[in-house]
Amino acid sequence: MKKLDRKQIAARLARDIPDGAYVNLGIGLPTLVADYLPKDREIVLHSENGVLGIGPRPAPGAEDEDLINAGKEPVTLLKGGSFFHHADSFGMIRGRHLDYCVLGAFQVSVHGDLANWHTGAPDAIPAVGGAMDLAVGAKNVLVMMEHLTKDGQSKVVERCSYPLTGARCVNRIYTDLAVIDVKADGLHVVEIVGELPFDELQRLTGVPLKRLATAA
Amino acid sequence: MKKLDRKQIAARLARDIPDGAYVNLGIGLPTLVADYLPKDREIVLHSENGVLGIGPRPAPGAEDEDLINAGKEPVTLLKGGSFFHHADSFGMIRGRHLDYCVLGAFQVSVHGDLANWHTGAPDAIPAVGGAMDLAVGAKNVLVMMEHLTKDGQSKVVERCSYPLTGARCVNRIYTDLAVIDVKADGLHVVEIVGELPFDELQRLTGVPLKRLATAA
Amino acid sequence: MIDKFIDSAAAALADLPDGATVMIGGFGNAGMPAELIDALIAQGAKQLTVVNNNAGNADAGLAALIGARRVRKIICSFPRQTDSWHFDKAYRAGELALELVPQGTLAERIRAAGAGIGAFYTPTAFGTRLAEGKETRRIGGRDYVLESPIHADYALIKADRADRWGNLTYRMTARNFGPIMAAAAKITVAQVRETVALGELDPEIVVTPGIFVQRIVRIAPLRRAA
Amino acid sequence: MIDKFIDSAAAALADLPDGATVMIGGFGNAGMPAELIDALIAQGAKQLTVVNNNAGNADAGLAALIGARRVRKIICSFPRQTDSWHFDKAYRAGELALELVPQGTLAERIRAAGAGIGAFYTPTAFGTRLAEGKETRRIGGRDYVLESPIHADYALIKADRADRWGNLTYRMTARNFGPIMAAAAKITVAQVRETVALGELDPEIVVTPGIFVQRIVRIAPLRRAA
Repeated sequence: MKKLDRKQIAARLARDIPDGAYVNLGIGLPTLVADYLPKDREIVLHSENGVLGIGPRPAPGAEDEDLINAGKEPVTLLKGGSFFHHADSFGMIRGRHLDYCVLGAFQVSVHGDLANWHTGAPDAIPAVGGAMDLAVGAKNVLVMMEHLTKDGQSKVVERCSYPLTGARCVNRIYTDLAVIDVKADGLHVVEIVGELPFDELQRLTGVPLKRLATAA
Repeated sequence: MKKLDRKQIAARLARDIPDGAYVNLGIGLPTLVADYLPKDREIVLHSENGVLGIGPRPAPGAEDEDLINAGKEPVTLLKGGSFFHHADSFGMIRGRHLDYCVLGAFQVSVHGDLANWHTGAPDAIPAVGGAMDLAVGAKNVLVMMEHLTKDGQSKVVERCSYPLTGARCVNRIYTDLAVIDVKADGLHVVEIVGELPFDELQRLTGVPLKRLATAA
Repeated sequence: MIDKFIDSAAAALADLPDGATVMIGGFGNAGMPAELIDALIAQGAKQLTVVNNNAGNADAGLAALIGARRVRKIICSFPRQTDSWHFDKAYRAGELALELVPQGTLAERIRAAGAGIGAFYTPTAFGTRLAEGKETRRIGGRDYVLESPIHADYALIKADRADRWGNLTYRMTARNFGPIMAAAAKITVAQVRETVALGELDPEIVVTPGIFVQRIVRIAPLRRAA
Repeated sequence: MIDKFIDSAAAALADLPDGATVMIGGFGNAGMPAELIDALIAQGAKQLTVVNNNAGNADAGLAALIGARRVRKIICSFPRQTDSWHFDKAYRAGELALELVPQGTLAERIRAAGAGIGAFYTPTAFGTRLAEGKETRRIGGRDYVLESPIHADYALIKADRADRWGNLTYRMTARNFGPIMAAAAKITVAQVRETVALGELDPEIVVTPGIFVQRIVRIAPLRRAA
């Protein structure tokens, strides 16, 4: 079974971001998407810590500790960028001004519930950051994750067993096996990776999937 | 009976504003206070329309229509001044950051209720502006008004007959006859103008006044 | 490529429909988008709900829009002015609904819309006629009134400089309602004194980031006789 | 005369009492008032409630304050980091209370304190564990959670430039929590890179007006080897 690697998932997702979009890339895996955004599109990247217009990583030695993203990595600023404080930054998120945010996930339910902040382990130290704000705030919430856990369980589930980040908030899921839209009437497969038959994807996923006319 | 004129009330009030205070002067009569602030004190004037550090009126011909106060009069800006938007400006007011505001009044009650925005006439077009925000927001609400109406009624009353601007919000009243503190246990006369006997002030005012040791 | 510059005020408002809620910036003449209001009058949309601090004065701008009977409702803090005769007449004739809101509550309700806040408790107006019928709540010994956001379809504002991404700076007290209205409206149209190349606005001094602005029209300031 | 400049970080924090609620600015190293935190450690106040986005990392700053057992409670959005061992240890030992708040709700609660808002409804965290036990409300078809302001006795923040009235500018993403914490605290102490004469800060680019700032300490930036 051919699977996409992380970079390929990022590249696949990046193709769907249109020219002119305002986008927040979550910490970790989603940050990869920045490297694959089409060069002929102007896409404005937002970070929760008060910046719009993030550019590429700085050259080694050119880092500035006052210019970082929400993952606390050094970044650069494009022409047209701007700075603002944390309340304004989350006002932007919560007020539905971002066109897209991209988040990692432990699980996504058939209703679009998202679990990505807490494993549920009783002794775990909880930490949420800005994930809950992004989950309810962005116009389109895109999830990027592997389709299966290490032991082969589907991360697309009937009901999240991990604590929720947001309820009914995910719009589209990009995995190493497929692209799936979350709609009111269920999950619609938009695209399947490689030669994987729909029935096999359905078997691996467990929860009911609908086949789009355009899907293999 | 000697009474203060409007400028004298403004001058009397101005003496009580300490060095370093942040102050909003309401539209109309209170604006006069600016002319009498002691020159040896740095007092920062705020206006609701998004400015701190208002300076004197501009010279004729030097007005700028983008630099006005809440009364829509041209002003100047002192060194150290700053501009901000309306939500930030009223956050400043509501968040109790202003040390003083000075407001005119139709009536003030013995409990410190303030009526200054509406005559109560059924056919009047209502207009409130920023008065209700200032009334609840400033740390000290100072009222500046004539003691009596044109037909000799006290404007310090048991209960306001005009619609309220704010409940239990006034701290001190400056009139053409006296300076009166509004406290939990009633009205305390801080100062009487000229030779007016306390009993005569009491008679004119109608509601019970307490005499401070320092008052005449 | 992002290019929010539009050639004319007329083009920037062409799709504004009847019945729209329109925020109009400005406090007095400072920040008043006069040319955009003129374009709105020429455009013809009616049954508008207008959000502004005032209700127009003399015979131009918002007053003219009201005089042309294009406003169904106005949400403002201070409609009554010595020269607000168009408003006064329409209001007294019962042709125009008025929602009177304390100025700080007006600003905060606009801000709440842009920031995704569902409702908030403010101490302003508690115990007054303007809080009648509203839900109240005592919090930490202080009384508060529950207030709702004001969303708009369009915001017409005036700024100073803009780049093609829509970043704005303002000039002195002309800033007033501009930044919060820009965030509260689906489509924000800003008239600006000057357009500049991308990168010319210092990112530290941008007041309204471009994400809040959809259309920009440059209106050259009038030359005044010396 | 207004002069908010203070000679040393120690003098600026001398009156900070045991049991105080202290907001500490910064997101990562950007905007972290390192020298003020060091001064707070030296000052000795204990039983503190600390508001910060994180809960300290490695062995310096907030982590050292926690390591010295001076923090009773921390309100933050993201305590768990690979090197947050001082927090982890105190938390697991039950010596430190944690109030975990989504980052945007944390920012808005701080903003509400400074702006005199009694409480507000946010959509964030509805239906999650972090909204358990909280009042909720359906408004316009969307679900919201009621949240309260966070007030502080002191805010320790880092800015870039300041004048003697307390006006502040920031540098890039070091702005983060500084402006809202300054407004939410009774006493705001800002460490700045540079102090300037009154009038040198353009009034258009002041981010935090001096009304929100009580004390300013200039901390010369470290010279780094080339």
